[in-house]
Amino acid sequence: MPQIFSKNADGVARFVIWGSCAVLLIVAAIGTILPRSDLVTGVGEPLAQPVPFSHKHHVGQLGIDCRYCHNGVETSSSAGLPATEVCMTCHSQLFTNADMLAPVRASLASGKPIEWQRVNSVPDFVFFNHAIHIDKGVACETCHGRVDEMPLMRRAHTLSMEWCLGCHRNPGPNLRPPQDVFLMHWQPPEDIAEIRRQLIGMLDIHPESMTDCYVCHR
Amino acid sequence: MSLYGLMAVFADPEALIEATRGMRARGYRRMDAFSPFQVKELDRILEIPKTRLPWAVLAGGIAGAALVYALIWYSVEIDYPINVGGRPLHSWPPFVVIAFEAGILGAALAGFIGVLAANGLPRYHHPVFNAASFSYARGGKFYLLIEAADPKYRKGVTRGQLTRLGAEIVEEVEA
Amino acid sequence: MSAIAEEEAAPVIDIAALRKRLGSDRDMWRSLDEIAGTPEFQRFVEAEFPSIAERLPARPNRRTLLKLMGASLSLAGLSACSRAESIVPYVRQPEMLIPGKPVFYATALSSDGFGIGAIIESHEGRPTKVEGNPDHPASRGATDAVMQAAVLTLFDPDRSRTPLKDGEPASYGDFLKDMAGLVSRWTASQGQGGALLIEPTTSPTLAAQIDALRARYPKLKLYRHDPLATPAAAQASQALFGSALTPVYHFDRAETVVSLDADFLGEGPGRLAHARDFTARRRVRSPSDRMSRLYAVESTPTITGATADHRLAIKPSSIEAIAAGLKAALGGQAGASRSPIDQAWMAALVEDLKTAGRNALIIVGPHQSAFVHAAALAANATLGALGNTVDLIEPPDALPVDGDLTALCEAIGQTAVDTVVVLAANPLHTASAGLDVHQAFSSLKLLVHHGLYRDETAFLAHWHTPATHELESWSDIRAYDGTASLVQPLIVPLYDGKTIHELLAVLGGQFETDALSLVRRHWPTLDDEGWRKALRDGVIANSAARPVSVTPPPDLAGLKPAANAGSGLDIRFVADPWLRDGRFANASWLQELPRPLTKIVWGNAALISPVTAERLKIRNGKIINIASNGADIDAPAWIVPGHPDETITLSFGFGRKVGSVAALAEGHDAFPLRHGSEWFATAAAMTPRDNSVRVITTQHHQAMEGRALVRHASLDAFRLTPDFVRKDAPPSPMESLYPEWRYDQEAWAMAIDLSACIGCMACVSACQAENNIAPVGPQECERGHEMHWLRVDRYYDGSIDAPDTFFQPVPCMHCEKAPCEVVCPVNATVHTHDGLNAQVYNRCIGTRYCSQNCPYKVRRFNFLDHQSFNKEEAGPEQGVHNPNVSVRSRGVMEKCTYCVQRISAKRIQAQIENRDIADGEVVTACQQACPTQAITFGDRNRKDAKVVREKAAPQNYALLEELNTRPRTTYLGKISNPSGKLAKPGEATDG
Amino acid sequence: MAEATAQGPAVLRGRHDFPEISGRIGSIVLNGRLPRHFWTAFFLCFLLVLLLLYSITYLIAVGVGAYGINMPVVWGTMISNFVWWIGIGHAGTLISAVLLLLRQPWRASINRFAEAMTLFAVAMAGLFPILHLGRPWFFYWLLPLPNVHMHWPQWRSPLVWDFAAIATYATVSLLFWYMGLLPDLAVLRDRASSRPGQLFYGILALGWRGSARHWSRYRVVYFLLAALATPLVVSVHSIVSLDFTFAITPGYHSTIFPPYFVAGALLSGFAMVLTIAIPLRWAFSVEDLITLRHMDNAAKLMIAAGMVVAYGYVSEAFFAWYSGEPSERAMMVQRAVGPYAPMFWTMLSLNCGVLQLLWFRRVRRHMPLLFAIAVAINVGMWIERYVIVVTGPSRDYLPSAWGEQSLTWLDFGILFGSIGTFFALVFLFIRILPAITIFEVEELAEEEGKLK
Repeated sequence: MPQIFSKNADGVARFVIWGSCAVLLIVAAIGTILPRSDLVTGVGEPLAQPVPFSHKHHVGQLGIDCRYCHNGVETSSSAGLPATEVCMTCHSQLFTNADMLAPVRASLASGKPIEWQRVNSVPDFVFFNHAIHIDKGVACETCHGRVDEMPLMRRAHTLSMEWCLGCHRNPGPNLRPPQDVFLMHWQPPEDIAEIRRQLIGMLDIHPESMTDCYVCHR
Repeated sequence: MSLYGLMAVFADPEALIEATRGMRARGYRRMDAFSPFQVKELDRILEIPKTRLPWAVLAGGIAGAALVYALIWYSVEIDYPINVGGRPLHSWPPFVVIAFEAGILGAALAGFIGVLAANGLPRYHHPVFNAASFSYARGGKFYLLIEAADPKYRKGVTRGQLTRLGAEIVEEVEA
Repeated sequence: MSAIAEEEAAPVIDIAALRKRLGSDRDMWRSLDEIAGTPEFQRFVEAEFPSIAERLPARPNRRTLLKLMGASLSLAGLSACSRAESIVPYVRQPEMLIPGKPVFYATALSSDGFGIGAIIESHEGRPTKVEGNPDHPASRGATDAVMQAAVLTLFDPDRSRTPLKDGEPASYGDFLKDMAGLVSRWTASQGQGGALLIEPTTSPTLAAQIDALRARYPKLKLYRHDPLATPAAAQASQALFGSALTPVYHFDRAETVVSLDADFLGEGPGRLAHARDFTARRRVRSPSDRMSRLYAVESTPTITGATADHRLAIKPSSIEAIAAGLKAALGGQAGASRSPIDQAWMAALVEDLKTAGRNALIIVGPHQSAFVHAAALAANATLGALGNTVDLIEPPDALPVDGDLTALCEAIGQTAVDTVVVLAANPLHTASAGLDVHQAFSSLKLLVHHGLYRDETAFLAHWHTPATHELESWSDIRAYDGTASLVQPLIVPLYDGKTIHELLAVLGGQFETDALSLVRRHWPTLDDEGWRKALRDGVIANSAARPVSVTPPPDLAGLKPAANAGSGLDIRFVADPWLRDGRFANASWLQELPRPLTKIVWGNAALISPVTAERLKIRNGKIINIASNGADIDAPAWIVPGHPDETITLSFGFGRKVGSVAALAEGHDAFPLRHGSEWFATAAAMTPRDNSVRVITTQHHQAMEGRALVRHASLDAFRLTPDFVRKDAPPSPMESLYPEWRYDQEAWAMAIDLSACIGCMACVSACQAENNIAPVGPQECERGHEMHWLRVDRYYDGSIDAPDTFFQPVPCMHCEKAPCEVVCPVNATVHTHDGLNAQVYNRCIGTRYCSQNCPYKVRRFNFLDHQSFNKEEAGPEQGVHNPNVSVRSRGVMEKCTYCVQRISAKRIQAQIENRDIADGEVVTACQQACPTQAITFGDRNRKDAKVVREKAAPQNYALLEELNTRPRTTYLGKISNPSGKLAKPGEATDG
Repeated sequence: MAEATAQGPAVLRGRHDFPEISGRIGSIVLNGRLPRHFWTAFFLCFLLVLLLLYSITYLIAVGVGAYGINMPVVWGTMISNFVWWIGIGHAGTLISAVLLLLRQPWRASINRFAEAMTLFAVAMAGLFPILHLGRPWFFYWLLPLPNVHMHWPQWRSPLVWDFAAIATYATVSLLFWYMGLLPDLAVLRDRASSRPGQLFYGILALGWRGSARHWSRYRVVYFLLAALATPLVVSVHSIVSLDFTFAITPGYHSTIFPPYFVAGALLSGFAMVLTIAIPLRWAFSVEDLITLRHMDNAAKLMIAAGMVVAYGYVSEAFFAWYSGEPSERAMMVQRAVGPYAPMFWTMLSLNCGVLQLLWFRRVRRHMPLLFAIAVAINVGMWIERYVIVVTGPSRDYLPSAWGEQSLTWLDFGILFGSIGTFFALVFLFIRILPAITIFEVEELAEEEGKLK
């Protein structure tokens, strides 16, 4: 009987077999990498804000303390956003008619608040508490990045569970003396390792219990 | 258009066996037999070596079980140690179950892939299909192929020998 | 819900801003009006309660938003906290308003007109949780189910939102215009033809306002309609002492208590205090401890009877005979002849009373006849108890009125009254049989209704104005012992509501006033400091009524037993424990809260005894027709063990069809069968119909099946064998192939004292409020899909006619060897380092294997979308959600977490202060609500912890310990104190 | 015809030759020589497929609360369907693997569709654990996949074991089945007249040419796969039974379950084999290839398995009593007299009562009767699974939590939908692939000397 398949059918078959293996591997690789990539997590991409507020200018150049605007951060779960008045405390004197600040003045005049875009957010079922992190020597910088170098606020880390757990399992490397948590470009002293060891004891930090589910999910 | 070999067609397994034995006796080595179902005697006559696939199957089984158990161990001891129902992290009895299943799976896959590889399948284009007389479908026909590459192969002679051994048809197969 | 916790950035802007602005303003309300129009508020509202914002009625939108805003505004004012005018944070919680941190305020909630002190937890201006006020005599830190639901009714979307003129929405201005007309008319006619219909109230301000009105309009009539009125006690005291006095009971002094049809643990404005004091006398931890004894004679099963050491079920009409017999026996006469109880029982009782002497207490159900009250007073006096265990005080709710609803209808009939202002009452639903209020009211020239809902009466009224919820009102109120409290708003009226004080002011011609000044003006004695203190403490210092000393005349002033031969069936009317007269029918939490003994939800039934059911061949759910002089109703029968024979218990509160939730409920309305204000009727007839309905109940099996679930013993048995709970209980196997898991940090644990548990269900309701537990509605309950994390199991033991009743609260046991955890395929329920059995909702995929493998069946599953995740679609009800607890979605398992959000909050606080969590710092919702402190919670690893002491008691045992689940929640076996002479076999030993 | 083959060990009847065998079997597929009403039957099944799709959509849209489950009976028909289908899935592998190892000649002509049946049954079974979930779209969380939550499956959970067991079983059955198909696909390839047919079967046949060298390796590995499938088939249903025995619920927590479940699986499996084989051999008039001998042996295996199951029932009850564990006893009593008593007794009368008829040779060889019994057993086994699933939790440790579940339309929609889908797949299989192993029948004919 005649051949059903031509000579190169075997080549095609081999190509299909090895090809599909390759495809599987690639899919697996993508599945692993993509969820962690900035494309999905939105890390590093600045959001357009009604007022182009520059942390770079206010924190980096003017050196205003974080707590001046985010006043709940030491006592409450939420750091809080500054009221329009807080902006105006300075800007009633400075740049009083800069176009850039028009929305702020408008807000004060009309009482209509400025609608900021939320940059760092976690899902509803995650209960994050700013106060405890600040009090245990986790710096603003650790999660929010070098805001003093951000003309527009952007997400510095993925804030994924993986990322949170990284620190909750081994907080040591992210600790600094509590008085320094608000510093931006903080240079660790050379005996930082020793300091951190002491901090863990002093601040009564229990890494083994920091991965309990209800620490974040209630 | 080179010649691949001679294809002889026989009516029943016995004839095939006879012919094969005969050709072996005449010193032919590069030959193969084709049948719609296994004809056991042929293994001996053609001196087909005992396959080593069982070892591959065993290896596949052990590998599957070991890998999965290692994965489980890593996940409970290192990657995410967590207190589940007051059981120890490495509570092996439940883990064995999954390892067992994985072992079976590994073995089966090794066996299947192994047999295809060893048989060189898929092989969609093969010279034997050039033989007009060769057809699985007609059923009940049993074939013996003497390759032209065989040192003892002589065009006329071999055909004669096959015919004498009771081949219904003897046909040249192109490569 | 953490969205609220996370996103309160918005309110902080507003509040900070407003605080500044308010600082400069004199008058808070005006400044409110100024600011509240601004979009800033609307944005806050939308941010906080999007769905409220969109559900608000279109027309008065701006104004309603303003009201809503007021919430955070008033808080803004108070967190600026300097002006006497602002409301003040509770002193124990000295917290400024910081987003993400709750603030607590003291106020008082009304229970049938009497005040019970409460502390309200408020998140960014949302009242979310009611707790008891420890400083308040009627609360003592405890709450009950109805109080818990106050926050839910506050956010009830069905509440009336705008004034209605002849059913059409109208503006408050128009209302004032018409009222001005009325006022001028009354001024001219001295109030001729005018009448007020009020509810029972103890508000001093209200009383003063009414006096003022009567002074202004001498011919104005005042009627009081209280469907749950119990005038007998006052009548008795009137007859005996010439003045209507109210008894106040001191169970903390009572050695022997005899209850004549009194449900003092479940009914009445003093119930929480009674429960606390009563169980305090019965707390046994070692054989040397003593215990009071309770004899209960009752005409319907109550939680009091269930707690009693000796219980006797009897027809309501036979109580008088017992009272007479008791008085006679105590008076030394052998006249206890026609007493319907067996002599031995009576003898033992009398002997106990005599030995107890002045520490005895005979308490009478307020609904019983004047004679019974008189007899009891006399008996108490004979025993010397009067002035010790029972005091008489001037009634806090005293208010001279011209009559009740019947009188009003007569007056209307005689055209003596043509204008009626109905304040908060709903006579059209609660009027008794043969009283055609509808017809009477229809003939009125003007009917004004002021109420929380657009209820039956509102539909008839010419004018309806929305009332404020008690959490929106300024007012004042007295507790059962006369202690006065200030009622302060937690939130500025959500809808277009006015307080009753404002309305009375309007009738008095003051159109420009506000409740705050009205109330404040009534307390000139309080200087600003005293006022603030009163607000902070939730009580006005030493305002309790002084006991009046009296001596009853020997002859009971001629009061005689009513000569009703108890022939035929008796009907015993009761108010539904949660819905009362039906005013709370729209609160889904209360509808779905199982009734303590029947465990019936979303409806009621006619309760009858097994014997009666047997006689009439009635099964559960069979529809029966009950007829009593003239009127008759149909109701499904429900057989209750221990119910008195030949008696039917019918409850008020159901059968309402107004209100989206109320309309869901099944159940019948008993008012049409009631005559006057009677609480029991005799010579009723009952005929089974041929159809039946399914009465929805959450517990289908009542017996313990001989398993040692509730382990119990009499006090004597306990003294002989203190560890009776171990007796013939299967031993717990401790050996295991696996090593033990160590818990060296905190180890949270709970102990539940079954002797103290009275089955009042407050814990369940508190749990629902704290943990955002979704109500699921009657159909789902019927299918067994209810969601309560904590349930109170009720078991019967002994004979079906006179069984022992046991209550057993069953929360998650937090087993150390949790069966649920090992079977979860995705690690959605695992153990934490402090031994909690954590449930991770967002990891759960709903295999339900955990519940399958939970021997206590305490896990609850979201079979359907019971409450919306999405803040946009969820109704205003979501305003009540606790922002620190996730709202669970469909397909997810949930269960008791030991209130982990409270643990976390306290731990974070302790960690910030770098200290350990103190014992008693973490209080679970159920524990906090419990009136009898039956629940103890704490760290098992602290040797000094209260929970450790409780668990050290000899009667401590773990439920199903033979399964070796090592529960963290354990029980203290129930100990009762029956008289040795009457010891029933059931009671003598543990069963 | 019964007496025609009454005697003699021969499996096949009549005389054959190879072209005739391969021709007859092949032409069913190639020339679509289908019996009347084939497509009518298929269409009816297809309606049920639509029902299944609708029910699943409804279930996922509304939530699992839409079918019977409740507290305390949180497991319902999804689980019983799962166990039932898995059980049915067992006979195929058993026939082809175990009988192959035992060199049972009569396996030859029924193993192919028995294996196909296994695959489809397992496919159906695999559906239910997912439909059972409260959040089905997260079923893949049972797999150890890399994820940003750093989450792993909880390996101690029998559900994860299930997942592993079912996946392995499905894969191995598929490989085993495909290997068996190879030579027959080659036959169809060469018989196919149309180009598409040639290509379709040609590609599937991987160029099989029946070389003696290939045959020797092929047989070795085929036997090895059989040897692997045999412990696997036992382990799978043992693991399924562990879903229950691992739990402490009364009525679940019993050591007899694994063997008892495996036996139950065989019983229902062979019942389903007969339910398919009897109409098949009649409709395609292949009574001479699938002979009474097959039916007879299957029936004998059924009664053997059935007796083990019966022993399971007995020992369950006995140990409930003997353990002295009150809740176990109560559960057992409740099972017999409680709300589920009717189902319990139906189950007993079908699985233990009706089954006994198979002791009689006449019954075993009376096709309509045998068919009726097979169907009855299928029903009985489903009821058994349902009774096991619900009676335990409905009567467990705390009487206060006792309660029953009541089935809704959705339970039945999904059950019958799955049955329809199963048969639809069987029909497609018969239409597309040789339902009888050509090369083994030829081999058998050769060995039995049944050649013209």
